Amino acid sequence: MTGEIGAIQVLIELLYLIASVLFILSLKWMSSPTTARHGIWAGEIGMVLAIGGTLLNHGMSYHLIAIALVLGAIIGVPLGEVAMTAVPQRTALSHAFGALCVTLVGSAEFYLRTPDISRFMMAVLSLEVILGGLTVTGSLMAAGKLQEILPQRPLTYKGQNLVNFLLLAGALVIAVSLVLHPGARSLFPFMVLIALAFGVLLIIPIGGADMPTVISLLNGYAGLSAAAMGFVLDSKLLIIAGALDGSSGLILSIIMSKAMNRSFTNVLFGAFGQVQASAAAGEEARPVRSATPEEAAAILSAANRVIVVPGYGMAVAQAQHKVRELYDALTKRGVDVRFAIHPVAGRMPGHMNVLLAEADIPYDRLIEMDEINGDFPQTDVALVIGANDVTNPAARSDASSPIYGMPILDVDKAHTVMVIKRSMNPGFAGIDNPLYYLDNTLMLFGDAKAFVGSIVRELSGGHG
Amino acid sequence: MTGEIGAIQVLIELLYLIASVLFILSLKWMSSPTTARHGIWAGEIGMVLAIGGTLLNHGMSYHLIAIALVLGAIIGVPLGEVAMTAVPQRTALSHAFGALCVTLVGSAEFYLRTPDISRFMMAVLSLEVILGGLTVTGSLMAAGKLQEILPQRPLTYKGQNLVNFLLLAGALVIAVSLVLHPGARSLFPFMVLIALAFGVLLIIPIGGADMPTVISLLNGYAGLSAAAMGFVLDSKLLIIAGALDGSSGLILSIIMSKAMNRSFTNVLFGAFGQVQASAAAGEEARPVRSATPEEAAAILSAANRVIVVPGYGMAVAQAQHKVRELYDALTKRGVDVRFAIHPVAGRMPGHMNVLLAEADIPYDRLIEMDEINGDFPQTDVALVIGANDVTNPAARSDASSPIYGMPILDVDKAHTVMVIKRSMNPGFAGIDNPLYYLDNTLMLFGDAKAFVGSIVRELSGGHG
Amino acid sequence: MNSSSNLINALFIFVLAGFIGFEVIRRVSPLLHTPLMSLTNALDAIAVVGAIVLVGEHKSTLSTVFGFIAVVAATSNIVGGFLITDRMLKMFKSSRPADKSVTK
Amino acid sequence: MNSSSNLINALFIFVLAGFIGFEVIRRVSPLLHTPLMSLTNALDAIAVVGAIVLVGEHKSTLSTVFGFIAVVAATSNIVGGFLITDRMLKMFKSSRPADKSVTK
Ligand SMILES: NC(=O)c1ccc[n+]([C@@H]2O[C@H](COP(=O)([O-])OP(=O)(O)OC[C@H]3O[C@@H](n4cnc5c(N)ncnc54)[C@H](OP(=O)(O)O)[C@@H]3O)[C@@H](O)[C@H]2O)c1
Ligand SMILES: NC(=O)c1ccc[n+]([C@@H]2O[C@H](COP(=O)([O-])OP(=O)(O)OC[C@H]3O[C@@H](n4cnc5c(N)ncnc54)[C@H](OP(=O)(O)O)[C@@H]3O)[C@@H](O)[C@H]2O)c1
Repeated sequence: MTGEIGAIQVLIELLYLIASVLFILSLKWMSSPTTARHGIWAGEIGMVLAIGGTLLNHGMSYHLIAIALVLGAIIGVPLGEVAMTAVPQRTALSHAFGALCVTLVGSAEFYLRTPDISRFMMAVLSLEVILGGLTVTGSLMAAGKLQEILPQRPLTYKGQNLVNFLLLAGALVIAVSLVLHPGARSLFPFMVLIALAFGVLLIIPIGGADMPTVISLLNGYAGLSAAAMGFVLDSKLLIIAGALDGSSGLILSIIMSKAMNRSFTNVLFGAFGQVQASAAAGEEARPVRSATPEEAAAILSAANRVIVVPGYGMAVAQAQHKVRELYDALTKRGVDVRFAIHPVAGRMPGHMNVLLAEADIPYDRLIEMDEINGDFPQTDVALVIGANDVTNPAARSDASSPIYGMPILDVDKAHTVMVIKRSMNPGFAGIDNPLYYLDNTLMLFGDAKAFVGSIVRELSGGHG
Repeated sequence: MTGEIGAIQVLIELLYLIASVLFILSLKWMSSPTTARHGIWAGEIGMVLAIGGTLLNHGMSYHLIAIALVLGAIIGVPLGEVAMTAVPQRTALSHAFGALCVTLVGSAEFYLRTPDISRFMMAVLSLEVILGGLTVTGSLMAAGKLQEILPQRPLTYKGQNLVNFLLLAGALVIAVSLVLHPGARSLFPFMVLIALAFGVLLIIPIGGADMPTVISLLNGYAGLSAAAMGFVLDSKLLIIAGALDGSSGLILSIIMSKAMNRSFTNVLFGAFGQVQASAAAGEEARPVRSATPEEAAAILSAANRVIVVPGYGMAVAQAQHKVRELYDALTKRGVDVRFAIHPVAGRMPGHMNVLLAEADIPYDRLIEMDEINGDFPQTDVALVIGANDVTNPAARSDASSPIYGMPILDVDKAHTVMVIKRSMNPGFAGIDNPLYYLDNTLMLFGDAKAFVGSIVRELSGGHG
Repeated sequence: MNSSSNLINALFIFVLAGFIGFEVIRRVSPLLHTPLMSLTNALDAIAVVGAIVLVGEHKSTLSTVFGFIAVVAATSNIVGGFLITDRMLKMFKSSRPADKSVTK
Repeated sequence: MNSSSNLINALFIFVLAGFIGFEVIRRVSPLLHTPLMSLTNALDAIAVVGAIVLVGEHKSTLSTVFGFIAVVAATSNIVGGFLITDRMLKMFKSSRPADKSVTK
């Protein structure tokens, strides 16, 4: 890795170069579903070349490596086969793994190189370990909350931000003193421990629903720490992969916070969850019109153009397959059915796309918000399935609303709006939704899966 | 440059890093006219930082440098103020200058470093000098032909390709032997000379009108040689700039050859001009309808929608300002006037855009081919000014035509087509244009500038 | 090779790669943001190369142990990441057969 | 620093920069292809830095003479290239005042 001369070293570096190019192409090909599969192949080939190249290093003892690789594969397979609804926590978990790898390598390098290590290297190494450490615990916390092993609701206390700040400061102080006296090895473990603790405290005050944004952020951190590791090991491949991963995480969290109308700094400094506090402010008093599956089925089959608006509720209820049946039933009757995808519908970017794709709904029926918003006025029925905030007209009109300014799907412009949800409870943003009280809105109370199921039965005349 | 340790060196390298980023942004901002100006600023700042940084190198004697810089600036200013119609030859000339710089530096480095130079370095150095050398003379030839100092028509003779091939082979043989015995300094000048000769012979067989494609290619070569120089001097900045320039040249020539429906290899191996051979095959026999400026003015003022199709003839005639007057006159009368820009109209990419922009025609009136082709059927008048091949319907219908398959502007679909040109002579491709014999086509024979001028006079009722 | 010029090289690489990252990721279809996450996950696990060297060179018990765990963790990301990304992408079907041939 | 690892670094930089070049240039508006040519021309003249060092270090008469001519040639490209690019872009005006403010 350290660039000594020698034919093998050159060969290895060239393999790394090819791998880097393949990684870049792999991401480039994700630009469209038609090329995305090539993207994976490119990534896989690149990975094989890189690992193969590394094994060429002289004087390596292979048996341990082999065992580790096999073990990893054994753990990896189940992680690759989790249910689609578990993807968010899986992603968080793998961030933890990635960061763990970086942190361990960083620590090992520290003990191998100190005391005679250049200051710059020591600085980068500290960065690597601190970023890595906080990402490990942070991601684990996030995974726990998403898996609902840990309490979802944000845990806040007085002076929380101060404590966190002091911790981070402490870690940095140790880092600096290590840079100045790389001899003081005994300090190193404390730096790592503080980083780990910081990761935990950083996530505690954040509500479960905000995890996706946090996850992408941690994704970015993981990337940065990997890049830092690349600096330490003078591995260009690592630097490139880390930079790619870092920018990806950063961009996704920016997209999300934009779509949630949160300033990015607000996201960065985890001041969310607070929104959650104001939860359930919905006044149940005002009257709403509700309908039965029979009525809903009748209205749907009478319609020409239907737009389905899926949301987090569809994911929770695992209703995507029933929705597919509904799509088939209506399409068979000549109804034009499309799906309106809000960028932050659900709980992670692209959440709805994956679920609906899983249910075999062709992706060219899934229309992005900006494209489809214009069509709602010419739409007979907008069927909202477990979505709430992303349809809340208050975001357009009511400047006092916490989600004011967040771009939404203009379902209220459709001739008829039908909303499937279990109650009048608010969604993630914890605010009431004026949509439900409009004259052209019908509430369909019930679990998404069950309710859609009964609509389908109605449509297929009781046999379903 | 060679990466010794030392604060100043680091500072210099950091300045180079910033410069590289600015160069990249500079090109990125060329993506749209609204940001392009920033692009120039970025480029200029980057250039200043890079040169400033270089001057920081210790133990430099500045007076000579200062003189050289001033001299260069003095030569540069007039080169920056040539008329827009002279841009193609100016570009060619500056390629020559750039390549000259690279070749000279390469040669100097050769004599400074040999005999004790690593083989790889020697190989790269040869590449740099050969590419640079052929680009110098090649670009000069191209400039000469475009400026019409040299004969435009392609000069071909038996076994031409063989001769060229042997020359190139010779240069490579010398290069190889230099790599093996860097001591044989006496060989070096011959390698350079052969490269220079090769550049000349490479361009001789190419027709003047094909120069633009060649120029972009030479642009690419110049970039590559600069990158090679970067390898030799271990200057990342140079490598980056060279790579950017190289890809730019390559992409532009690909775009051009695509739009001319020439295979890229066909372009690469300068087998063009041959097309020219079949020139003037137009049979004057068939009857055409022609019209006077009065009639043309009458038809135009009666129209609602007019699309102007400018071509090489407008450039030759310098008619763009008259065209602007026509645009104003018609717009004043409430006629909707737009301009259809074919990717290879004129003699260099974007040629028409620059000329029309020079005449103050707003760029949002200039429509790319793919966008506007659909509108011709709803167009009352298509006014073709000095364009020929890019309007030739044979490219759509006649498989035997040399330009068959080349995407063209569907002017023949307009209700009335008026073509301003001096005669029935063919254009660059040297083939007859069926368009002229259609019933809805009126030929307006005359020099573009003069004819458009008299139309304008007619429109403004004799006072123009 | 000396560290200051190493640092410079590394910086150049980092900046260029970062730029590419932004250019490329910005153009990833929103349709594929979830697979994108798991893909970058797998790619990021390239850190495994560093860990492999640690284990292979066997310089100290600690470095070997840490390296071993690191390899396991990273490998599981590689395997798991590619697997699930592939599974997700398999699911994306177009109603136009043209695309099917590619995505299937 | 030794040349083989230099070569590797240079290769990485070259490949990354080339990729960026393709990504960026492909997106340049056809409207601006002519200015693009003259701009890349000016940028390419960055080769002047190599020439400046030759002149400045004054290692041999030949190298100094060559360097001198090289600096002159490159500088004229820089000055001329930026000048004409700027002139061309100044000419591009939109009829929408919004853009004017920027392009003017
Ligand atoms: N996508 C992302 O990347 C991301 C990341 C972070 C945060 N967020 C936030 O998450 C929210 C997403 O908006 P959204 O409209 O998709 O979801 P939402 O606003 O959270 O609303 C989901 C709705 O689904 C209903 N629901 C829950 N379980 C259900 C079930 N089993 N059957 C039927 N309905 C059920 C709930 O109402 P009931 O309880 O009455 O059933 C709830 O109102 C946005 O506020 C967004 O900012 C998204
Ligand atoms: N744009 C590029 O980058 C590029 C590069 C290389 C090659 N080319 C080739 O150049 C051609 C461009 O097509 P084009 O239609 O723009 O031009 P063209 O096909 O070359 O035709 C130009 C026409 O303008 C007429 N003309 C010349 N001087 C005139 C004057 N003073 N007044 C009025 N008319 C005049 C000529 O007819 P008269 O002699 O009868 O007047 C000629 O037929 C294409 O074949 C393209 O492949 C373009």
